[in-house]
This record gives sequence, structure tokens and C-alpha cells, in this order.
Amino acid sequence: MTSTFNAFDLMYIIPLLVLAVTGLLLVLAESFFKGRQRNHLMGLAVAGAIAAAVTAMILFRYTPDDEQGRLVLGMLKADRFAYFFTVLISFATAVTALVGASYQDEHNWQSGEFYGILLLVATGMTVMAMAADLVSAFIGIETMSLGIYVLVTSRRQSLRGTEAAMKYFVMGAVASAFMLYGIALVYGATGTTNLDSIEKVLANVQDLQLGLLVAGVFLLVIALAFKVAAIPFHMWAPDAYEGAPTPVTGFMATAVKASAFAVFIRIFVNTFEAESTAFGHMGWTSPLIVLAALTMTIANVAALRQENIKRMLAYSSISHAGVALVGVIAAGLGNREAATTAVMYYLAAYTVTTLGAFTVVAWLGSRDRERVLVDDFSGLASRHPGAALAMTVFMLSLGGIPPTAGFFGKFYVFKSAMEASDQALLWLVILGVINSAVSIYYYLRVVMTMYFRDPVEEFKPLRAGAITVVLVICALAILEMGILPGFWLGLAGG
Amino acid sequence: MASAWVLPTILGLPLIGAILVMLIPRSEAGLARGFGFGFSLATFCISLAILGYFDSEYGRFQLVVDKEWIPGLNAHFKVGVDGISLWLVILTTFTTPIAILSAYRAVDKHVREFIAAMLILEVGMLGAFVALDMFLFYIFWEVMLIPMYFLIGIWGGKRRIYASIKFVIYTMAGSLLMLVAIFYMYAKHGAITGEYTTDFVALQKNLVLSSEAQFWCFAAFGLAFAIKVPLFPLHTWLPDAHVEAPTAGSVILAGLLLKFGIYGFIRFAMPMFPAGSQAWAPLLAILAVVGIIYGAYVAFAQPDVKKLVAYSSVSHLGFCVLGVFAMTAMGIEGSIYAMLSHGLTTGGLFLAIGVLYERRHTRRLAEFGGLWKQMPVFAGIFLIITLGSAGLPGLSGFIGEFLTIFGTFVASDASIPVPRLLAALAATGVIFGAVYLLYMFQKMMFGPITHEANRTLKDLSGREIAVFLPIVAMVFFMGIYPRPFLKSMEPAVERFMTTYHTKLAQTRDQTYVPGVSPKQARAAESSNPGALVPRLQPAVAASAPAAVAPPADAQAAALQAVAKRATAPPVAVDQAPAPPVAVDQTAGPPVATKIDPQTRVAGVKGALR
Amino acid sequence: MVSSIYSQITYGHFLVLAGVLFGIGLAGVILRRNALIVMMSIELMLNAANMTILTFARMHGDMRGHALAFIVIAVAAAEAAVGLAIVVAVYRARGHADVDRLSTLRH
Amino acid sequence: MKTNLIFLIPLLPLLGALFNLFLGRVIWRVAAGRDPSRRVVHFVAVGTVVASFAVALSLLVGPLFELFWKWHQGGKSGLSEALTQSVYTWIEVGNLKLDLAFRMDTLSGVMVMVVTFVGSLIHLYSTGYMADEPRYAAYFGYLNLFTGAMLILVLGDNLPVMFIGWEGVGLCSYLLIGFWFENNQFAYAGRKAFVVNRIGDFAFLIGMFLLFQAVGGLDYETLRSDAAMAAYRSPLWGERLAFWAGLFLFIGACGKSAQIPLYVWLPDAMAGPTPVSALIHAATMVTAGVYMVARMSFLYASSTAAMAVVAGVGALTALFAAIMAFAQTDFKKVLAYSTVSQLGFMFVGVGVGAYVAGIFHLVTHAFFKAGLFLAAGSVMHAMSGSGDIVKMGGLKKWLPWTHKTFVAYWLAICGIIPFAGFFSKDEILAGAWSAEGQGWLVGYGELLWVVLTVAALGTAFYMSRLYCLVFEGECRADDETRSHIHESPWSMTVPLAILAVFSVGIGFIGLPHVGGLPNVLESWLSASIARPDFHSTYPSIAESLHLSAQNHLGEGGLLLFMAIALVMGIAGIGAAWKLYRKGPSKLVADKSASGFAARIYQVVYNKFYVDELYDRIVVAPFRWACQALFDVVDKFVIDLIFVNGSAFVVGVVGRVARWVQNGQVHRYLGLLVVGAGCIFYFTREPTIDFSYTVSGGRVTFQADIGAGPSAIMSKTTELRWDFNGDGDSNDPEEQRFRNKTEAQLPIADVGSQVTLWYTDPVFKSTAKTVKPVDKNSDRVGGEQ
Repeated sequence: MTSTFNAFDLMYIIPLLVLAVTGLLLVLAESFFKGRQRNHLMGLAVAGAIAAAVTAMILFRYTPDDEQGRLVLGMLKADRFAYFFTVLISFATAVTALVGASYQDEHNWQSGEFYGILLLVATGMTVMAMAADLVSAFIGIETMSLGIYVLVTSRRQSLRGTEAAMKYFVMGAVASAFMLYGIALVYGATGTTNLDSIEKVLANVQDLQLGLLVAGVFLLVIALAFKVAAIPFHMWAPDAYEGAPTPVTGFMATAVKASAFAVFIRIFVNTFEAESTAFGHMGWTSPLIVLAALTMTIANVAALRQENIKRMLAYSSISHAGVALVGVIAAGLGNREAATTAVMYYLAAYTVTTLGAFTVVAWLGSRDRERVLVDDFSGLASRHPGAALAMTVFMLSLGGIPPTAGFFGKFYVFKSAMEASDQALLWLVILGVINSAVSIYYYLRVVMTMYFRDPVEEFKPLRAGAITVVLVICALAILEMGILPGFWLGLAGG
Repeated sequence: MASAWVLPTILGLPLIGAILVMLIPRSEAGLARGFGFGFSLATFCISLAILGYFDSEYGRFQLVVDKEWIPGLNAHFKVGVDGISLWLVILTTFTTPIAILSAYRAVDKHVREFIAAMLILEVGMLGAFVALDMFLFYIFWEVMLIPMYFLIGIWGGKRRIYASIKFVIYTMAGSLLMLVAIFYMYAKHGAITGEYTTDFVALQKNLVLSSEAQFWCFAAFGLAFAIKVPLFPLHTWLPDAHVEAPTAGSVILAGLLLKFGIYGFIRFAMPMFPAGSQAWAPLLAILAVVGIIYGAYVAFAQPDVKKLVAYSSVSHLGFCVLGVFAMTAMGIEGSIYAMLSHGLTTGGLFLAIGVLYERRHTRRLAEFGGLWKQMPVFAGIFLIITLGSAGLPGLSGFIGEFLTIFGTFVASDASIPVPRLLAALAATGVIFGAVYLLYMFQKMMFGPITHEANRTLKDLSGREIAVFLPIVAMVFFMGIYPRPFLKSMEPAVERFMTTYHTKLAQTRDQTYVPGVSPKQARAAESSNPGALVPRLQPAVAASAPAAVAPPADAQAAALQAVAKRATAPPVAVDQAPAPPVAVDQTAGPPVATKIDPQTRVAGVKGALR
Repeated sequence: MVSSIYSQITYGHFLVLAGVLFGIGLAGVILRRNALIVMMSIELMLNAANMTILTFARMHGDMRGHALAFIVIAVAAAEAAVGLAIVVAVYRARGHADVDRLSTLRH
Repeated sequence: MKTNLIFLIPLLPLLGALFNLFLGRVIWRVAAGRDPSRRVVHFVAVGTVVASFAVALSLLVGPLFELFWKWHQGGKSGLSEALTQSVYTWIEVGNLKLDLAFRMDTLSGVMVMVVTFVGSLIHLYSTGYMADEPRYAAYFGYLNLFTGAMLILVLGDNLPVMFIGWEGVGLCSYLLIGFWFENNQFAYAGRKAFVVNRIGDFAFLIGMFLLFQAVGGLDYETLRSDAAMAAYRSPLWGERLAFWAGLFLFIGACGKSAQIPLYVWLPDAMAGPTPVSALIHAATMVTAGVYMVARMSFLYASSTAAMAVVAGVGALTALFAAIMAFAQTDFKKVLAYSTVSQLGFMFVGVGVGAYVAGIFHLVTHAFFKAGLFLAAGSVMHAMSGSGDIVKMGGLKKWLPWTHKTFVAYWLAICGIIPFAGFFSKDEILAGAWSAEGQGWLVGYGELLWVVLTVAALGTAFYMSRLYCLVFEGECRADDETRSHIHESPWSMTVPLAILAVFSVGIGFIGLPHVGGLPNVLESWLSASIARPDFHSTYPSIAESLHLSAQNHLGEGGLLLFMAIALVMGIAGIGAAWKLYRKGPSKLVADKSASGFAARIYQVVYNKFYVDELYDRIVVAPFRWACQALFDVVDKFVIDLIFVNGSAFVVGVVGRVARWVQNGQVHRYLGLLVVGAGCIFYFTREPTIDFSYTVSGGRVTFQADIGAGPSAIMSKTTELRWDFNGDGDSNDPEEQRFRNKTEAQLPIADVGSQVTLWYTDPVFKSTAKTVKPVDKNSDRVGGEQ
């Protein structure tokens, strides 16, 4: 099909362009500013992110709900799904920039290019969200990953940062290689890399090279499972999360994971029919079921004994990825619309909650001593009741306790899983529910240390200006999404 | 209807109160207490309006408010009250102001948060009692836990952290299985009637699961409620929670939170899954009787008076469980009445212990002795409440126990194994009850004054008397004139029993639960929703055996107007030897599955089974 | 004569070669300790994938495959750059680039 | 006949109690700033009881007597109508409708008279006895509460209302026994009384439930109806329903009236103030059991086995209690055992069907036993509180009035001719002798008579011993207490005198049928309880006791029995007089010093070690079990193993999961590859399944490939069918349908078992399914 280029198509990917341009501008501007003025860079970065979010919202309203969305340059598909994720990514970027700024002042490592790279990573993620072609997905993933590797080492002199980056890079590169090889095989099998045409090929071709297709799909599953940090492929996550500076960890845990899931849904749920790839009796969902079960259980259990709060939140984010996987499986097994909505809502709730939690962790650290041990939180309630209350809301939401968004997200995912293929996933849902019972222990342990113990020594938290705004927004968003989820479900296509 | 404003108000008022209290500056502890008491008292007065509107002849739900809440999930904010939940709501609004009033001097740190936690707890409890939407009920059920967790954790005793964690994990584990059962019902109801809803009344009316599915769903619901009751083997969280909780917390925990177990059984578990209830009834009844005797025995051996009263709750609530499973009008009304009186008497006992704790800061029985001489007014009140709890005729405890044992005695063999023996064993609980309660009373009140500190104890202050007076008055009133309470429960209990038995009959001879496989679902979506039914029918009608051939006209109304059993019977009944077993074609829990060939579930078998 | 040799080498051979290369690269990443060797093994894996893409492009006679190959080369280059930057940072911070001795972040 | 005065009788004392315990103090504190004075307290207390007596008397003499007279003139058929009042519906659930209903017929009339009359005398006496008691108001409050509860018990028209009174009196006895609660022993005695009563109440409850299940109602009208009588004979657990219901109710009565198994609380109950013992443990509460059996006479009448049990237990108790009383040294303990023994007599009376005799003895016993207790009170009052009779002696010089009244009571209880005891005890003895029920041992009645006669001898002996040790001989008290001995004030001696007069006079209301003497009480009571030959009152009772002293013994026989009884009494007095006239007898002392007699004496003195036995069998194991259950089940099994155990296991697994993460990239990559491999391996197993429909002689098979899109797969799949069950798939039919997912063939070709192979194109692994085919019925074959 001839993809003639016409200017109007660009109108649909304005958020992407805004992010890219702002990112490049920031990288250039960094050389002109020294020291303290770098906060203006933060201003520009946040402005760029918010501009992208606003434009995405406007475009979201204009794309009618049922229409499949416009294909831009044959590579990107601008539909409501993509805009939803763009808004999510922009929100995460804005928050990371805000928290990053005051975090940098506190631990006095000034790296101007932090904001530039942040915006470029956001651009990569948006490309992933909009990917209509395996190649554009690959490019998006690579842009994002490279940017993230750099962000993880942005604090050059810290040993832990560089080590984390090294591990993340090696594992990431291997995963990218897997992905590329997968794409190659799928290309070999179907002769095209465009997702829509793959779908057509799968639907009616006679002499399909099934072996290649299955191998390619399996490799893609491994690569994306790595990005989402599902259990056997999750080893890098705890180390990378702990090593990276806290705002970047927040960004990694939320935006990276959300965009990875976006690609997951784009490639697997929308293109490959669950039964089309003769991989095990339930197509590509059978490896995913094993992954989801392992992820939820082992991550939860590992998090029980964690003393370091960043590692604990890392394991918790892995277990939440497991729950999202259940949603993706349900989508694959026939309950497509409801389950996709459930996953989108769940990712939104998870993003807002985890961002808030990491913001509080960042806010607590002072004078280059990052307070990361759970015991550092003891007695927070008596000193800073506001922050303690916000952290409690985040922990309750992560634990899936009503009336928070976390609970409703989990509820909605498990409900859609129950509807898919006549309760075949019942045992998976029961496993998920038992896991959330186990997870409540370590979430409430944090709350317990904050409220039930007396303060160990004085807190001198960061300048609280921007952070209080972030915390208030996140906490209120969680409660609102929890109590009145109807609006957000509507947005997510429910 | 006119009275629709009542329920949302009693839910909203404490919520607003909690929010306002949080806004008060930390230094204004007195103001916060005033607010707390004021709002809870206002809620109580408004709850009396329910009595005004309540028409005790009408068995169904009254003062119903039904507003759209989550369109995606088709979950409604639907609340209503009937004979069973009416008095539990009143008990909640009655006990909370008393608990807040009793904590005026007991709680001095974080007073603001304390009052807010109590008010949110009240919202949670009231919500759970009046919720008619399964999802809404589950939300309030969990919302109740968190304030209680904070009450035990922050203002508790020494081992409060262990006790609070144990309390939350214990209850949460049970209730999460209930959540799975709710999903299951939700999905099955959607599959059968095409319209997904969590509205309890609709689920109750047209969802008849197979007996095997009901067995497991009842097990899931039952576990959550048995932990809450607490039934015998699952009760170890209660003594820890009580010993460590502050007085007000204990009053609410014992007086109200324990009632949700029984209420859950009567409202949700039994009418929804009668076959499961009948299968589990023997075990639960026996556990209840064991609980009665075990609770009494262990209570006698407790050095700490709060633990003693905690175990007495285990014993008392054993009666309620027994009464409910006896499935006789007397048994059920008796158990509801026993719940109300237990709320009063055990709440009163905890308040009394709180009064002593405030003065002596200890709860060990050995520390007290000969207090009657020192605090005669307190002794008199304490005696009345203890005797009320021991089930003395003329006081509230007796009616509950008398009716529950009576109901169990005359119960039919179908519901519980050996009704008369169980009733006799339960009646021994009355003896042991007298033993340990009077043992406690003698150790504290009679005998010479052994400890010097006991000589200087002051008797009850004005406020404290105000706390006890309503409880003592109600203990007498409910003992002497129980008629208004029993009259209003009558129709609701009748209806409960009729729905139970009709659904039981339906389950016995119900034929088939058509599940919709993903392949057909998608095919149906693409073509037209209506097509699903006819496409299913012809493939099946031809081969439907004569035995259960549905009348021709009923088929047309097949899916939408389904009163489940009447239509769509592509019967997979293996005609020959096996009885018309209800084939629930889905995998259901992995234990015993029966796949119905009709709905070819593409790709769902194999590894997953 | 040369064309006859060409005629015996079918697409299968290319694919097998690419597979073998990919295996070698993966083994290199897992077994070797020096960060630079690991970097090289990753490059090897990427090139193996590239070769597969080119073979299939040739098979299908579709130019998109070749375009994709170029993109892959560009991406591999970027990756190498960032990777080496990180290796340098690690070396400067610790004095060695031994992947296995980087294990302060554990459990 | 409807009337609304009956409720007033119990209500008045209850209001008195309310005033003394709560209202009085509140009103006075508010109005006068101090508690109400003693005069106000006892004015209210005594006043309410006397008022209640007045109301009862007016009802008795007025409307009740009219009803009785109408019944009497009407030929005494069946039972006379009673005064009834239903205050309100108490409990109404399902088919159970209980209202707070009261009934005053001749039987409850007599009981009300006894309770209120003796009660008011004792209230009056208490004003003197408890004069210097600080908790004066509380005492009178409890006493009024007790009287109210007892009146509810007596006047109740259905068993649950009686049960309210039943437990109410149990509570008041708990409060009054443990009135001086500073002493832990007294408090323990109170608790013991309440618990033992509670055991009885448990049995009472079971009896009530049995009756309701059989009859469908619990008020006396329905319980007496013919339908009920028929139901009583229905078999239950091997015996009749009436037997088990009667037995359970009787166990309840044993708990309340201190019979053999459950009497242990009464001797300890002497810890309470003496007027309390007089009122509760002599006159009213302990007789509740006898009243209940008399009230339920129709139930017991329909089961002779139950009556045999009641009579047997009564006789045993009478004998044992009498023997135990021989060696007691405490004034009130002797009287306590005497009460237990006399109650035994009453139970034998009602047990053998002589209900009137039982009630008659109850009435007379109420008077003289109350008198005895009050006399004991006045003696102990004089001896400044000590009750040890060994330290007393020759008190007749100092306490003339108490002595004279004591003599009256003493002679009454010994059954000497003019005194009340003689006539009532004689009636019982006659009734026992001539009773024979269907299914009884031959001569059971006579055996009872012998036992009772020996018990009567024993009664006379220990009462005379008591009299001699207290009033005869010279005073053995030390001179300090001797100087304080003084006669009690008028408020104590006047009630004594009145009771003494009644102990003499009351006997004449129940004269024996000798020489045309009218038996007033019998005709009065037979209006509401079963007459000796039950057919006239309850014609529906087929076989039962046929007993009437007259036709058996005739007048001569009766006179002979009266003579024997009198002789027994005199013999007992004589023997005791000889032994103890001059104080504790040397003969008994040296006799019991050595050898076999000593051991007997010890056993009797220690009350046959029954208390110790109970402690060892019941109380100690209970305490041990409580502690053991808590430690083992609660702490160890549930908490340690399940709750903390599961937490520990999860913790360990968590630690292992963390340990795997050792920070080295190589391990991560290794795990990545291994993980991928495992997942790949485990999830690629294809499955194959098929279903078949048998219709119209043809079987259609539909294969369903678990993996892969059916459309795509059909081309390339290798499907091999084996229809005829011969294990291979190369028959002609099977060749034709190779690689086809649909196959249809006539039923004949299909074997009993069909197998299908499927090889996966990609991984070349084959899956196989074997399934039996049920060809004979026309139905859809499902998977197993």
C-alpha cells in the first residue's frame, strides 16, 4: 500500500512531536545554563510534558470511540488507546521532572541533561504506545531503553548507580536482541512487519510457515516479558530500581512498565488471535499464564522480608505487573474490550500510586543520605501527618484495599479474567487474590512503622514545594478513581 | 419514596463528621471529642427515623435507594433495610456514641485521628449492614477493617502490632476468597441472563448455580463470615485483638464487628447458596456447639479479664450460629436477638473493664477484689450486665439463648444432624456461662480488699453513669418486653426461609447452566446479539431428549426473560443411571469439573484442568 | 562454477548461520566476564538478527526488509555507544570492568 | 375467670425491691441529700409484702372461693375454673406464643398464702435481726426481690413464666447467701448455690422443650388437654415421653429443692443471714420443686416410672439427710439437713400420687421449719453470733420465749399428736404404704413406708438432740458470752409466737379420714390437682396408680399407722433425751472413740465425704480441663502451628526468593535463558478432544483440536481415527476420514471405544484421546 505523506497526518501525532522537540531543545539549552539556573530547564521540561498531555487529551476527545484510529505514515496508529497512554506517560514525566529537580538540589548533583533525556525517553514511550508496526515498536523500545540506561547513571560518582546501569544495560541489550530476532522470524513467516497486515495474513493464508511464526512469537513474548519484568526475567529490576536515583526509579517502575504493556496489547491482543499461534493449547496465552502465576506469587513472597523500601517497591511493582498480565491474558482469551479497559485502568491506577510512593521516598531522603530503609519511616505520622497520610493511601492502594483505585483496578482485572473463556482462569484469579492477602502484610508494615512506632531521629525532608503538590494530586486521584471509577472506565473504553 | 433520604444521611453524617474532625487543629482535643460525640448522636437520632418509616408487616427491603455508581461494572449504590438488618443498624448507631463518650479520658494522644477512625468505622459498619449491592457490601466490609486496624495499632496495648496485623490478615484472607465467589456469581449471572450486575436482589432472584458450585461458593462466603463470627477453630485473633484494643475499640469490635459474621450468613451466604448451606450446615452446627463449650471452658482459665470476656463472646456467638443453621423461625429470630443482646451486654462488660482499667491500669483478675464495698454503684451496674450476659430470665440475654436453644431443639433432621443432642449440649453452655461469669464477678467484686490501691478507688462519675445507663435500661427493656423487636423481624425471617427453600428446590431439579464460550461470544458479537440464542437452540433442540423438552413458546423468550430453570435446557443429563445432576458446565474450582460438550470451549482444557 | 556454488546455498543455510551466530553471541554474554567481550557478544547477536531479516527480505523480494536492516545497524551503533559509556563509567568508578564483581546490589 | 389483680401480688414486692435498691436511694439523695432512713426502708419492705398478702387473701376469699364452691357443689367433676390474667404477650415467634400470664387456683392460692404470710413474718423478724446491718436497704431489697420472684414462680400460668420465677429465686438466693461477701467462703457458697441451681435449670429447660415439641404449647391448659395426655404416652427413647419430660423437670426440681444428687449447696447456704435461711431455705424456695411436681401432676400421673423415681429419690434423701444430721455440731447445719430430709418426705408424698399429702406437709413444714430457723436466729443473736451447739446448753433459763416457741416447733417436726407435723407426715406415710403403680416393684410402697418411718425416727432423734444440747443441761458457754445472753426484742419474738401458734393449729386443716373428720385441705386442693384415684380428675389416663389410703387400709388401718408414727416420734425423743439430757453424752463420745463405731461416726460427721467427692470428680477436673484446653488447643494447635506457622513458612520462602538474587549478571542471564526454556517446554503440549452425537442411527464425530486455529490447522493436521476399537487406524472407514475433523458413520461400524490421534505439525508431538461411546441411547455424548 502506498503511504503517501501528507502534512495533515502529522496533526494526529502532535503530542509526540511536542515531546521530541522539547527534549531536543532541553539538550541544547543545557549547555547555556550553569548550576542553579538549571531549575528553569525543569520548568521547560514540565511545560513540555503538560503540553503533550493536553494535546493528547484534545485529540482523544476528537477521535470517535468506535473508529479504529488513523494510521500515520503506516508506522504509528493514533487511536484512543494511544492517547490514553500518552497522557499517562506525560503525567509520569512531569512528576519525575518535578521531583527530580528538588531531589537534585538536595543531593547536589546537578545534571542539566537529565530533563532532556527524560523528555526523549518519553518520546520513545509514546512511539511504543502508538506503534502500528513491529519496527516502530522496536525503535520506540530502543529509544526508551537507551535513555533510561543513561538516566540510571545520571549520578556519575555513585557506585551503585553505575553498577545498576551496567546490569540493566546488559540484560536490556540481550532482550533487545531477542526481540529483534523475534521480529525477524515473524517477518519471515508473514512477509510483513505491519501489525494490521500480519493480522490479515494470519486470518486466511494457507501455506503459513507455522514453525517460524511460533518461534518468533515466543521470542517476542520473552523480550516483552523482560521489559515488563515478569518473574523469570525480572532479575534486573530490583537492582536497577535500588541503584537508580529515586525519581528515575519511580519513572522506570511506572512509565516504562505502562508503555511495555501498551506494546504487549498492541502486538498480542490486537494482532495475534489467542489461538492463532499454535503455541500450547491456548495459543500465546499459555506461556503468559505461567508467567503471570509465577510473577504474582514469587514477587509477593520475596517482598515480605525486604528491609529496603525501594527494593520492596520494586518487588511490589513486579507483582503488580503479574496482575496486569492476567488482564492481558483475559484480553487474549476472548474478553478483549473489557479486559483491555481493565488493564488500562489498572495501569493508570498503578502508575499514579507508585509515582506517589516513590515521591514520598525521595522526599524523605536528605543531605545525600537517601532514607531507604523501612525503619527510617518510623514515627513519620507524628512529625509529618500529611505525608504519612498520603503514604498510607498509596500503601492501601498498592495493597488493593478499598476504597482506593488499586482495589478497583485489581477487582476489574480479576472480574474480566473470570468472564474470559468461562471461568477457565478461576484458579489464576484465586492465586491472585491470595497473593494480595499476602501482600497486605508488607504494605501495612510500612504503615505500621509510620504510625505505631516512635520517631527514631529528626527528619529534614527536601524543600517540599513541588512535592506536596504532587503528593496531593496523586492521593486525591487514587481516592477519586477508587470511589468513582465510572469516569475513568469510560475514558479507558469501558 | 419519601423515606429515601434516611439511609444516605446516616451514612453521610459520620463521614462528614470524620472529615470535619480531621480539619480541627490538633490542640483542640476537647472540640474533636465534642464533634465526634455530636455527630454520632445525631446519626443515632436519625436512625430512629428508620423505625418511624419502617413498616414491620412488609417482608421485603424498605427505604431502598438505588443510584447508578459504576456503569462499566453495572454496580449500583443500592441500600435498603429489612427486618434482619434494621435492629443491627440501630445497635450500631446506639453503641458508637457510647463508645466515643466512654473514651473521653481514656484516649489522650492523637484524639483527632481517634474520633475520625471511630466515625469512619461507623460509616463502614452502617454501609455493610444496609448495602444491597454485593460490590458495595464488599467495599464497606473492607473499609471497616482499616479504622479498626488503626484503633488497635495506635491506641492499643503492648503487643498491639502483632494483634493488629493478625486481625487484618486473618479477616482479609477470608474476605478475599469471598471476593472470588462474588466474581464467580457475577460472571455466571452475566452468562445466564446476559446482563452483568452485582445487585444482590437480582442475583438472588435469577441465579441458581449447580449444587456443586453452590458448595464451593458457600465455602468461600462461609470462611469469610466464620472468621468474623468467630467460629471455633478460627477465633484466635479475637482474644489478641480485644486485649490490645483500647476500650472503645473493644466495645465496637465485640458489640458490632462480630455481628457481621452471622449477618453475612443470613443475608448473603444462605439464601444465595442453599445447597451449599445444607451441605455445610452439619459441620458448622457442630463447630458452633464446640465453640460454645470450648469458649466457656477457656474463658474460665483466663488470668486477664478482657480475654475472659473475649472468649465469652466466642461462646455466645456459638449460640447464634447454631440458631441460624437450625433453620427454624425460632432459631433465626433467636440468634438475631442474641446478637443484639450480646452487643449490649458484652459492650457493657468491656466498658466496665475500661472503667477499672482507667483507674487501676491493669486487667489482671488477681489485682481486683472486694470492689463492691468501694464502688457500690459500679458493682450494681456491673452485676446487672454480667447477669444479662449469663442469660438470666427477665434480662436480654435469656430471650436470645432461650429461643436459639429452643429453635435448635425443634429443628428438623434435614438441617442439622442430631438437633436435640446439639440443643442439650448448647444448653450446657448456659451452666458454664454462669460458672465463669460469676467466677469473674466474685474475683473482682466480692471478698476482702486485698490490694491497697483498691481502697482508694472512686465510684462512677456522672459521665460514666451516662455511658452505662442506656445499656442497663436496654438490657432490662429487651428482657421484659422483646415483642417489638421480634415482631419486626418476623416477616423478614419468613421471607428468608421461603427464598431458602424455593431456591433449594430449584437447585435440586435445575437442569443446565448454559455458559457462553469465547468463540461463540465473539461470533455472536460480530453477527447480532440475538443470533446467539437461535444458533444455540437448533443445534441442540433436535437432540434434546424428550424428558426435558421445553414447551415451544418458552424457547422464544429463551435468554432474556430467563427464570433460569424454565428455558434453554440443552440438557446434558446423562439419562441412564445418574439422577438429573445439575451440570455446571464450567471448570469451576479445579476439584471436580464436568464439561458440557455443547459449549465447545475452544482451547480451554488440557494444561489448565 | 561460482554460480553453481551459489546455487547450492539456499536460504536455509543463511538462516541456520544466523541462528548459530545468535547462539554464540548469547553464550558469549553469559559466560565471559569482561564487559567489553560482553558488549561484542551483544553486537554479534544483533548482527545475527540482521542477517535473518536480510535473508527473509531476499526470500520475499520485499525492500522493506533491507530498510529494516539499516535501522538495525543504526540502533546497534547507538546501543554500543551508550554501552561503552557505561563501561567507562564503571571502570572509572571501580577500576575494573568485570561484570561478575559488580554485585554490591543484591538480595 | 379473668381478673387483673393477680399481677399485683408479685408486682408489689418487686416495686418494694426497686425502691430499696435503686429508686429510694436516688430520690432521697436528690430530695434529702442522704439515703433513706432505716424506718423508711423496712416500712416499704414489710409493707409491700403485707399488702401483697392482703390482696392474695382478698382474691382467695372472694372470687376464688366462689369458683371453688361452685365446683364443689357441681359434683367435683374434673378441675375447677381458676382466676387467670394475661398481662401482655412476652415472646411470639413462629408457632411459639408465650404471654406473661398468671393463674390463681386453689393450689397456687395455698402456696401464695404460705409465701406471703411466712414472708411477712420473716420480713418483720429481719427488721430486728438485721438492725445493725450497714447494707440494710440492700438486704431488704433482695428479700423483696426474692418474694416477688417466688410469687411469679407460684402464680405463673405457663412453664416459661414459672422458669422466670425459678431462676429469679436462684439469683436472689445467690445474692442473699453471699450477702456478707467480704468473707470469700460465703461468696463461694453463694456461687455454688447458683451454679447447682443452674444445673437444675438446664434440665428444666430440656424438659420444657420436650413438652413443647410433643404438645405445641407450654401453658397448663394445653399441657392438661386430652390431646396432650395422649401425646404423653407416645414412645420416646425407649420409655414414654411423659417419663423423660417428668424426669428432666424432676432433675430441675432436685437442683432447686436440694435432693440427693444436687443437695450439696443447701448446707453451705447457711452462710447467709438466718432470716434468709428461714425464708428461702426452709419455707419457700426449696419447696418450689414440690409445687412444680404437684402442678404437673397430670404429667407425672401418666408415667408411673417417673413417679417411682421421684418417690425413690425422695425416700433416699430423707434417710441420708436424717443420718447426716445426727453428728452436726452447728445449729443451722442441723436444721439444713433436717430441711433436706423433710423435702425428701414431701417428694415421696407427691411421688406416690398423694399430692395433697405432699402439699400439706409442705405447708406445715413451712411454718415449723421457719420457726426453727428464726429460733436459731434468736439463739445465735443471743450467743452473739456463734452457732456451735456444743458451746450452748441450758439456755431455757435466759430465753424463755424462744424456748417455749422452740418446744412447739420441735414437737411439731417430731410428729407428736396435736402438732401439725404429725398429721402431714402421717398422710405421707399412709399414702406411701398403700401406693402401687403399674410397673412398680411389688411392695415398693411398703419399702418406701419403712424407709420413711426410720427417717421419721431419725428426725425425732436429731431434733431432740438439738433441743437438749441447746436448752437443757447447764450452760457450757464461756462466761464472757454467758454475760451477754439476753432475750431477743419483741420484733423477733412476736413472729416466733405467731409461727408457734400456727405450728400447732395448721395441722387441723388436713385431718385424716378417721371418724368422719373433714379434710378441708384435700377437698380444697383436689379442685386443682389430681385426686388420689386419677380417673376422676383426668379420665384420659388409662392406667395409673390406683391409690386411696381409705379403701386400702380402712379406718382401723389408718389409726394403726397413726399410732406407729406417734410411737416412732416418742421413741426418738426418748432416746435423744436419755443421751443428751445433761449435754454432749459421754456414752456417744467413748463409743465413737474407737473401733468400727468410730469410723462410722467419722463418716457421718463428714457428711459421707460427698462434698469432697464432688470436688474431686467435678470441680477439679473442670479447672484442669479449662487450663489444658486453653494451653493445648488455643495456644499450641491453632496459634503456634497454623497461624504463626504459616507466617513462618511464607517468611522462609521469601528469604529463599531473596537469596537467589545474588547481584551477579551472569546468574540473571542464566536464569533468563533457563526460565525461557522451561516455559517453552511446559506450555507447548497440544491436547485433542472429540465429541459425538448419536441420532437417527448415525453417529457424527466432531474433533476439536486444542491448538491452533481450526481453519488453518485443518490442512496440515494429521488426525487418525480408530472407530472400531481395534487399536489401529488403517481400516477402510478410518482411512477415508484421516485428517478430517468431521466424521459420520452408521452406528454399526462404531466400536465400544473410539480413539483419536493428533500429531502437532510444529513440534511433531502426538496427543491421543480414548473415549467410550454410549451407542444405545439417543443422546449427546459428553466427555467423562
